[in-house]
Amino acid sequence: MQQQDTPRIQSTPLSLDVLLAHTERADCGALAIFAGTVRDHHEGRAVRSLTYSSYARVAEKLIRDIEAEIAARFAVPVCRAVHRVGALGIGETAILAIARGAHRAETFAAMQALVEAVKHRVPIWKEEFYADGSSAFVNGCTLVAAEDLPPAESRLHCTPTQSIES
Amino acid sequence: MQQQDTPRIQSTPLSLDVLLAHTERADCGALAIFAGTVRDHHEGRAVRSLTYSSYARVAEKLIRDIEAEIAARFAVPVCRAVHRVGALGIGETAILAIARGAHRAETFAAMQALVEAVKHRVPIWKEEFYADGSSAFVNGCTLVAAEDLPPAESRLHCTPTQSIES
Amino acid sequence: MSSGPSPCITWVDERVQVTVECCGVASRIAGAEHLAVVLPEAATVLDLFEVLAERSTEMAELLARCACARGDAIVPRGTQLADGDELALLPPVAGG
Amino acid sequence: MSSGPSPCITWVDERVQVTVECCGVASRIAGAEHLAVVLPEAATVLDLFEVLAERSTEMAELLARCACARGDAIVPRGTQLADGDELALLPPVAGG
Repeated sequence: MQQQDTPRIQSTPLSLDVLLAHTERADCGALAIFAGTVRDHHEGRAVRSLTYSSYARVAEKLIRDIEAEIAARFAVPVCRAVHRVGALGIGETAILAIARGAHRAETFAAMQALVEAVKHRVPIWKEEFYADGSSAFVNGCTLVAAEDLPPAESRLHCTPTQSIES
Repeated sequence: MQQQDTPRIQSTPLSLDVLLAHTERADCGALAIFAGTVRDHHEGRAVRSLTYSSYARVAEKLIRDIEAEIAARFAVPVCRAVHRVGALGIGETAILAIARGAHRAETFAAMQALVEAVKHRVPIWKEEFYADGSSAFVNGCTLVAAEDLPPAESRLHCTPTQSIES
Repeated sequence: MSSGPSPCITWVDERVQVTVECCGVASRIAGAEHLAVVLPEAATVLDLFEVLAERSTEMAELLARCACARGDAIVPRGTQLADGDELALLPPVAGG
Repeated sequence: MSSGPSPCITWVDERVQVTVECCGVASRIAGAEHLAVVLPEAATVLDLFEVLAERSTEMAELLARCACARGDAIVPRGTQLADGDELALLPPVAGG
């Protein structure tokens, strides 16, 4: 079955079955999957729901670029990530990432690299809504090009534990 | 939902959906999955099908022991592996392994350790059937206790590339 | 595009007009999801950011960590802007 | 349990009788899925393996890499066997 090119940013619930069906390969003995789901707590606070938003024009292109880059780096035929946007309840899936390869070592490595890259390099934002009625955007990784960052900072200098209350 | 204790060795097709439903956790933001599927080639030979067999009395207990050991080592609430036995066609799933944890780093690590342990330490055997009509048991890792092995060998001395023609 | 002044529009009496989509927390801090900004000819992303930074100290602090997108690409601070550019302010990301 | 001699049974005129399930390639090399073996009193897994190794050179070579299970556990070579033990020969594994 041919791989199908489907949106990487999706406002409807993510389906692992659909993702698997769209990426079937008889030559791949290993399939690694990551699903990031909405937790009921973050930094010790009770979370009721999340809202994800993205800048889809960049995100759709960047996810495809990242998939191609990682597929080439790890020599795996299939790398695919899809991210949900909109309001999500506890337990709903925010991100699905899969890799299919001939063997498991490179397939694990590709899947992990894919998840890290999508989390750190793609314009997607998360606003958490807490049990006490407040909400906050979770602060993360800057997308500012290295050349434009102050010397002390770097792209990898993420602060996912810090929230901007709004 | 409570985790359900289901067989780890199964002669019917493995269902990821069932495995996920049996292990749901609201406190886990990360889910890592590995599926090992039957490839259409091995060591350059065209593979038509596989037959897996196990010594279920030991395998059922060992997989549970391994799950508990890895869940404790990586501090993840859920580790679960299930292995198919019987005749499998190309593309069918031979093994499913999942880990659920609060965060992705330990969840990836637990899932990988689980797959390695099930492949290396559980009495399961694979006979490959080739396009030319021949078949072979794939040679793998000895389960002989370290104290009983000749000094030159070790448990980790696996030779998955070597087949015993039969 | 808006046809007259509004709280979302910063008027600078020059030639390049761009629209800026404020993503994530930037929309809260800017107080708007879209801004239209008119800049001097040959203005760069950096010039745009300096204009936007005047909105508030919070905005200035956020801009230091914001990337700027044009079309489907992230562009460096030195990029020269063209009339009609559709830009986006991309604050630090937290997917997954 | 079998009631008389057969090609699958090695008779040793002593007191401990065990059954051995031959797993994976071991069933092909042994030529049977189940063996009944009678061993001297106080015989160990190693004693059992020495008896089984007499079946063929191939069997002897395989046994060097086989573990022995009793019930739901893998037991070391020095383990003393009891009458009625249900054992299994576990050749090198290749799951997944």
